[in-house]
Amino acid sequence: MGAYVLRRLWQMIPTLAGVMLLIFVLFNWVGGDPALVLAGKITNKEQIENIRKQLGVDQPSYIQLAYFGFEVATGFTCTWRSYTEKPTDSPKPTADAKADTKTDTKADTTDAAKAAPSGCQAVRSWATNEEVPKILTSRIGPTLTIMIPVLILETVFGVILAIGVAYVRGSLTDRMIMMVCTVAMSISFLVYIIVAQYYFGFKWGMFPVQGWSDSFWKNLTTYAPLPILLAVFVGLAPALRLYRSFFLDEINNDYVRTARAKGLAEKTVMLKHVLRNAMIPILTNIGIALPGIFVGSFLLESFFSIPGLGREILVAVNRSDFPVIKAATVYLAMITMLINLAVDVLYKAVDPRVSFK
Amino acid sequence: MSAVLTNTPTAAPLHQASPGLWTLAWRRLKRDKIGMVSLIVVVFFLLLMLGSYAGIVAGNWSKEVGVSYANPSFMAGAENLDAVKAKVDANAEKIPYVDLSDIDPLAPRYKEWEERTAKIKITETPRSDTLIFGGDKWGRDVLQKAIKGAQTSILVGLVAALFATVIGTTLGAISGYMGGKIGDFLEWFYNIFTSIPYILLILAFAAVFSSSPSLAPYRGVPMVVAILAFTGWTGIYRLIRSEYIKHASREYVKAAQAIGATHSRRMFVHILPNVSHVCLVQLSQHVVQFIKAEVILSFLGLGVPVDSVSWGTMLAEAQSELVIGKWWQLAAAGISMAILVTAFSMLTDSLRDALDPKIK
Amino acid sequence: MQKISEMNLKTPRLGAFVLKLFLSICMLVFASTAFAAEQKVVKIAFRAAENGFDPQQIEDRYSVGICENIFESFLTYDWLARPVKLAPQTVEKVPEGEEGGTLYTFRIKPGILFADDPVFKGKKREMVAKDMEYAIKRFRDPANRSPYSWLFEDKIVGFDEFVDKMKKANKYEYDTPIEGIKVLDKYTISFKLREPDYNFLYFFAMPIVVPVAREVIEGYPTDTRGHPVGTGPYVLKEWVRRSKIVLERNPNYRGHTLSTEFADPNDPWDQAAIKALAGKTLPLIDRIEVYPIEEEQPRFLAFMNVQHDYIEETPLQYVQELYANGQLSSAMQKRHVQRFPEMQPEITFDTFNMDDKIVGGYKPENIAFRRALVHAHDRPAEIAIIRRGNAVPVTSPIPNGVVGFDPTFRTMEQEYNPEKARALLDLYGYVDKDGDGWRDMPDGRQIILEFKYRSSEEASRQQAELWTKNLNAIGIRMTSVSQQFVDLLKDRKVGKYQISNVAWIADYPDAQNFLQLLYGPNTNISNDARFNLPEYNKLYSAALKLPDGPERNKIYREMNRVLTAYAPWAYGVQRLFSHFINPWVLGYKKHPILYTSFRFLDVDMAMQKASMQ
Amino acid sequence: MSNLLEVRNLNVKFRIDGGKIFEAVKGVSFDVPTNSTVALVGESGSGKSVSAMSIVRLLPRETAIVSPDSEVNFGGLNLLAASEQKMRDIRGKEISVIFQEPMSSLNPVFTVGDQIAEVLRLHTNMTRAQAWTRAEELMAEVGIPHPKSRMKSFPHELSGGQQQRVMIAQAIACEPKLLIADEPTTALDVTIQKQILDLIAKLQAKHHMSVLFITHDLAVVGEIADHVVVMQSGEIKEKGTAKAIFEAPQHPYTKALLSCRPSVEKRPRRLPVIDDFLRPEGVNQANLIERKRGYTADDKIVLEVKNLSKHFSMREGFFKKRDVPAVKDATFKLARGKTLGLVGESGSGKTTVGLTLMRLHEATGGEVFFEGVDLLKLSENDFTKYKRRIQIIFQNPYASLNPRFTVGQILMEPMEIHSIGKDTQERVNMSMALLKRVGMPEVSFYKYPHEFSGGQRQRIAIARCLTMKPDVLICDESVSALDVSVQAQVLNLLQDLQDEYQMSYIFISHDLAVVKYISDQVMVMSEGAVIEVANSDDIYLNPQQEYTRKLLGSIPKGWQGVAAPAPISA
Repeated sequence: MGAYVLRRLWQMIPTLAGVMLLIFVLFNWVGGDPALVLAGKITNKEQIENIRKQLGVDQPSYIQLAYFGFEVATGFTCTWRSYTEKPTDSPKPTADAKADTKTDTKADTTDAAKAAPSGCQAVRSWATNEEVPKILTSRIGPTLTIMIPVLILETVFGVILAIGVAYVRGSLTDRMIMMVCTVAMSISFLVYIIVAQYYFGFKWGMFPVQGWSDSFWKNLTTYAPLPILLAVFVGLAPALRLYRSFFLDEINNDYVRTARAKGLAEKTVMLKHVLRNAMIPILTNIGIALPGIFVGSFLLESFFSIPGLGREILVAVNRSDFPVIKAATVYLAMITMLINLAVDVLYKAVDPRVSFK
Repeated sequence: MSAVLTNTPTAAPLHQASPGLWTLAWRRLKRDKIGMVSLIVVVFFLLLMLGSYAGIVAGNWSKEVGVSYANPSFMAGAENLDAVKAKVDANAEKIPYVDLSDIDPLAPRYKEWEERTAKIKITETPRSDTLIFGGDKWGRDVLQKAIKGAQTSILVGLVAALFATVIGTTLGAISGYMGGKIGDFLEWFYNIFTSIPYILLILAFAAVFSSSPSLAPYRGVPMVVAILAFTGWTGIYRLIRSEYIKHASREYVKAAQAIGATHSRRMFVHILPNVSHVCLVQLSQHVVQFIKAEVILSFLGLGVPVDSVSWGTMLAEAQSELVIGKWWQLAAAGISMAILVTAFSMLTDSLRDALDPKIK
Repeated sequence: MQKISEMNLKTPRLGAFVLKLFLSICMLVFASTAFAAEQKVVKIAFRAAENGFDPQQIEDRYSVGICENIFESFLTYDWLARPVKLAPQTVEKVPEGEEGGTLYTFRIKPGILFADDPVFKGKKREMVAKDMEYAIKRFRDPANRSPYSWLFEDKIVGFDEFVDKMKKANKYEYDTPIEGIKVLDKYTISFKLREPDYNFLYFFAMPIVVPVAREVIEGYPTDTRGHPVGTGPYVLKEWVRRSKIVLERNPNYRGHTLSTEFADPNDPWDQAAIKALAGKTLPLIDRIEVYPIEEEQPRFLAFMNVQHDYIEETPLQYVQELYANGQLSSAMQKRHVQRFPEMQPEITFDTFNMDDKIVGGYKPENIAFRRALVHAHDRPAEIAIIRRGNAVPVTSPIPNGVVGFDPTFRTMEQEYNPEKARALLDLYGYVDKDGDGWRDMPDGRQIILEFKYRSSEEASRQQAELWTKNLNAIGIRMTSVSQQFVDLLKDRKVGKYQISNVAWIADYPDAQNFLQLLYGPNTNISNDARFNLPEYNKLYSAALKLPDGPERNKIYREMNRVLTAYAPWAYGVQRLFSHFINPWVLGYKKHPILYTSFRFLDVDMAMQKASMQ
Repeated sequence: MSNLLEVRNLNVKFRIDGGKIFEAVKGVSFDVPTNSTVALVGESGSGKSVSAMSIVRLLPRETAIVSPDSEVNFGGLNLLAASEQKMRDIRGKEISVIFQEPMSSLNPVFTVGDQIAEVLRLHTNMTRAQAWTRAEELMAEVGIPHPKSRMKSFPHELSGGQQQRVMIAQAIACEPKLLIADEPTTALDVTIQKQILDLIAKLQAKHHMSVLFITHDLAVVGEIADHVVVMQSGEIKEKGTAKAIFEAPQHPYTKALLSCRPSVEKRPRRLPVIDDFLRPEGVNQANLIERKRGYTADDKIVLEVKNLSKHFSMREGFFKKRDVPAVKDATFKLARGKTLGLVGESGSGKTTVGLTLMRLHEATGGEVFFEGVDLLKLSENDFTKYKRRIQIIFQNPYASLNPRFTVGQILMEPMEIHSIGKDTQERVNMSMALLKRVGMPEVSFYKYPHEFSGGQRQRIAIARCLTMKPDVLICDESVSALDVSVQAQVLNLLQDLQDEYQMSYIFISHDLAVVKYISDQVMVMSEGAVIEVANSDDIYLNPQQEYTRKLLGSIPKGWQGVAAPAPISA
């Protein structure tokens, strides 16, 4: 298994490189000129040039790519200057910026013709100048406060209902539930949010309309329930349909017939034999959904003023705050890959047929 | 092969065109009541879309036929909310107009202008207090607007799904059939896309595409289509790839290889028709998915521009109307979308049942 | 107390321990709520997210609004005076322009302290003249990328030269003196200008032209936006970027009072403010919580659900719900909510690109074309439907509320009149030449206009819709293109557009701040219409050299006339904002230039507690 | 002796697509006497499995309809009318079932120990520990080595034979009175089949139970059954004691079944088929004349294979790759107009040999000479013109024809690729002629493969090969998936074509009897290696290698007359 995990980690490198390449191509070639985002409402050419230089977007693209790789690897960004210019004095080193002095001394001795980093610091949002890693870590909490309960509730209810529906498969109840699911799935999430916030939150006052506090419990008990309920409600219909199909797939298997031939009651067959096997595709499905919980539901987060990652990314998109989007994408891709690996390793616990080769 | 059939020898015994698998699938579908009803609904929407495209239906959607937020006819009694008239300071009316004639380059022709103006009379059509399903803020008929919105949304959904299917199928076919280095490369490519959470991928594409100056001419529908297609092909790729892997080892493909059929012949003449039902099901599934995505993108301002109305822009507009009690635009867009999407999803299910050789 | 804990120590059973833990948590919770209840807290929402609080790095109103409370500019505006009037804040008096309006000398009141911060190593730090010198220099430090660096470009003697020198050295040396900025003594600083500028003093009332302590800036080199340390009444207590900003009282703050000198005795708001605040040492609010909420529905509903104390700039579509036909809705009346209407010193307008081959140009037919478009634009519909009645039409680039506004300037050239528009187009040969049903240029070229608008802004989109509709109605083909804010800015800046709409809010309350938007030499900087008319430029330069007064107003009026004739802009509206205030909020009076009101506010805590959740 | 089970007038229908009803079992009645083995024999679609499953009511409840006047009496109880609760008590305790696919019939996520213990815990009062111990004993009883450690194994960790033993252990755990074995050995290799059959026989005797044995293979029936019930199309054609059925079959269908299956002993010129028995004149005796087989010295060799090897590489651990040999140094010759039989158990590499010869897999090493040219060394282009000379017919007639092509398209495609026939018209004519030649009506030209039965499809596949007039035809398990009666027809067709066109066959099969019947020379393979090559008669009569002997020894002998117990009156 060690070898398997090692190999999988090794295989992640090209994928991660690919993700970085994709992001780079997207943002540096296709995307607009970031300098204009940063320039104010009255700007002149010189200022824009100055910003371009600070961002390094005036460099050739291969250097920018290397630079991006450096950013991802270290989480630090550096000011780039061409060799003819000498780096400025770094600000007095403080506990916050130890990295500065180190790279600066290096810069003095850099080979001519090479661009040299100076004044390294954590990658920052263009809009708020907040350190991007800090943005990601501080926004993840609220997102998970919503999404983990959503995932748990959705899975639990989904599985329970799916077993029930699969048990009465083909009956009128089954058909009705499936019909309701299809219809429920057809209504846009947006409509649900708008209507639910208006009626549940405002008109009937069952939940606060929006908000977030510093207390985890208060969030979970006061602010999170409505968003969670909405997300569960919306997610339940597709989950139910999917899980039902998993159960039906399993029910048609030979081992179910064997179990019946043993004299097991239908309930035991479903809850023991079928459920255990259906958990395998269900786990796969959760594995696929799991990385998504880190992004959260940006719609919920913006409507309910939850300071989560999804809302942050949305704001970044609206403001063309590229460092935030880029970092979020790359780091979430890493998390996704690690989660996938973890899920694959976990498989072993559910499916004894899995072997790590 | 149709040439063969037209050239059939006269000596050949009497025959009737034998039902192919598509024909059989169609027969199965015809027996599926829910499937047929869904099909009719979908076709109805498609016709509506074509009709509105051709201007036969909802051609006058942009005409302001009612007062602002005209009530639906079935609520004719309800109080109409008159658009607040601009309050003009009574004193302002008394202030004389500033004379520009000493500096105005147009001054020499003032008189001519005035004479011409007097001749022109623009009459305004009276506005109705109620509309069938209510009016929007400009007093446009919400029902017509929903139809026009359907045109954009369905178009985006269909075209994006078509592109995604083409991309996914082509790459999946190559990867699944060829395998080896090419397969590895495409797998790598696929992994890149799937290791980024889908929502984030869409947002990243949207952020970049919509801020790219070089893509500026394609803003609006083409860009939404591109965003959805470029991010949405992965599922199709995965499926088609596994289908191709499965089929490539099937005996009929081996047999084709044995008789000397080329790679491209095997890939496209032999295997493709056998996985085409998967493509079709995927296509219709993605139409649904993309219609829903379009709504959200448009709501976020990353989708179609507001002058080409879509269900998404309608919902974005309707969001604030709910609070002031003008629920009909939300309902019109929400319900028409729900009907189409429900029908499409059910059709997809029926198609899957009808086309899947296993379930037969 | 001691005894109890001893007893507990003797019985270390799990149950007892848990019980004790539970009790202590309860006590803690109770204590904290009890403590919190003693504080006067105000909670409101901002309609957009802030960017940070380094005064020399920011420009958005929301961040600047927070800075108003943390930093203190030399001058400020008298809180109740309308029209606005400068007042000293940290200096002894508002200086007079010397040497023909080119020399300004400020004398700082001694003993004004910065808020405490670890970089001061436990010592009290007094604000001195050098701090302002440092701050001014920061505006042009490339590292700060200050959006307001233009304030000090081509302005102070020796500053531009200083910047050039620094650029050559590739090193921004703050210790190098600048000829025009003189620190005369610990508390005195003077500025020598290259040209007379009577608006210069307004700069010193901007909440971004504020002294900062160099130790702080250098102590947090990577995150000055997160460590604002000023002399103002509040300090930044907590900042969850883009979702929560908490301000608390600055213990080092000396306090201020409400000046009632210029209060309007007939204005109930002024009288209420005087009643609540006069004679007291301000600020009265202990803690302010600001939540940026960008979606309109939740921001509105948060106020409706009494989660916030007041709502400013209420989304227009919801205003009707609370206030229609000149009165508050019954629900609001029941809650005793008050509406504060405000006309901010801003205008919306549509610019024509004067360099464009179709909409641009200075020849009579070009002017006629633009004027026809202006007449075709249904501004009453814009006001009624897009603005939902919450706006008034403007007749010049100078909005009501800024110095130089002329209420008697009324023109018919900007009024909606499609008949006149058609007549004018016909008159100058803009008729359908190729028979496709659309008007063409007099020389036969096709006209397809393009309207660029900001994609994420609802009003901007609707404006595009309206323009397209109106122009199509007079036979001119127009399409609209949505653009991300950034691209729109860029395209406008470089003249890659035909027509586009935008708004401008006063940086300082003088007409010059608006009129500069059409000054020829400002093309590529702020003159997005690329309007360059020698007549106008001459008038502009002349006005600069004059202080406020009838003479300058005459020039302004002349400029307005020129603009009306040449129509480089189609004027839009001045928006009317509605702020709704819960009854326990006392002394509320929104200032037109300053964004926040926390410093002049009180709350009736009993009432607040009874009503808020 | 009384009857343990009496099936009376069993009628089972299925709802199929489009509201249609398919009658699967029509009025079937038979008995299972106490302590005896009854075989239910029939080809696919005969309703034998449906009959057996309806006894324990394990038919899919959504679609199956058992008519209310049917009766299944078991110990005085009509099982078809019993409550579901009662049925559950009976299933696994009184009546147990074992199925065809042991792999899929065991739950993959539980250990085999758990699965055996589960049935014990369900039907007896054993504690968990007791059940576990008993399960272990059962494992030992069904002959699984190291039962203690194997108890904790998951099904996929066991071989197919062991899996079936686990199924049996599970079935006999509660000492049932009746064991229903539904094709329990069909999916297994012949050597394993023998072991399982022996085990069932042994357990039947030891536990005094009755066995209802469902199979299509008469040879197996002959070995184990006391009573035989022959079914076709949902009806019983004949029933009686094994002796009566094998020695004096009455119904022509029974007779046909008995004689159309090739046996190791006899090799008629043509195999009798069912039609022969239905005709009034009976079997053409000329066809029953023994055919001589074997290579002779003056045979012209068309294909010579030397040291053919094929390795597949598998990933192992971090970076490592492991070579798995599928074929090791196979050397053989193929004579013109003769048949080389390739036999071996699954995994022996016999199919790989065929595919590698045609370059459907690239060989790892060795040479294949065809008319003096080493086919393996040719470039892809040069090889194309040889492709039509060597053709292949696959095992699964349902998978080897493209379902989206009409038969006409299928037949004309190779002609177009190899430019056979000058124009479409000529190709159409040639296709028609070939269809006729393989015994298909011309109208098939316009039909799609799904409209044909397995045997017909295999004929079409043969016709497709014939369009290219190949010199060598590889038949990869080409008749294995067919019912015996159809199998005989296809074998006859292949034989006729060989006689007519002087084609050489490489006949790959696991079925030793069929290989013996059709081959001149036989090559035995095991684990990728060639064990023995010799003329077929030599190899069957006088095997040289131990493995060959073991293989041949496992062939079900069919009715031997002596082994069967005395007939028991019904």
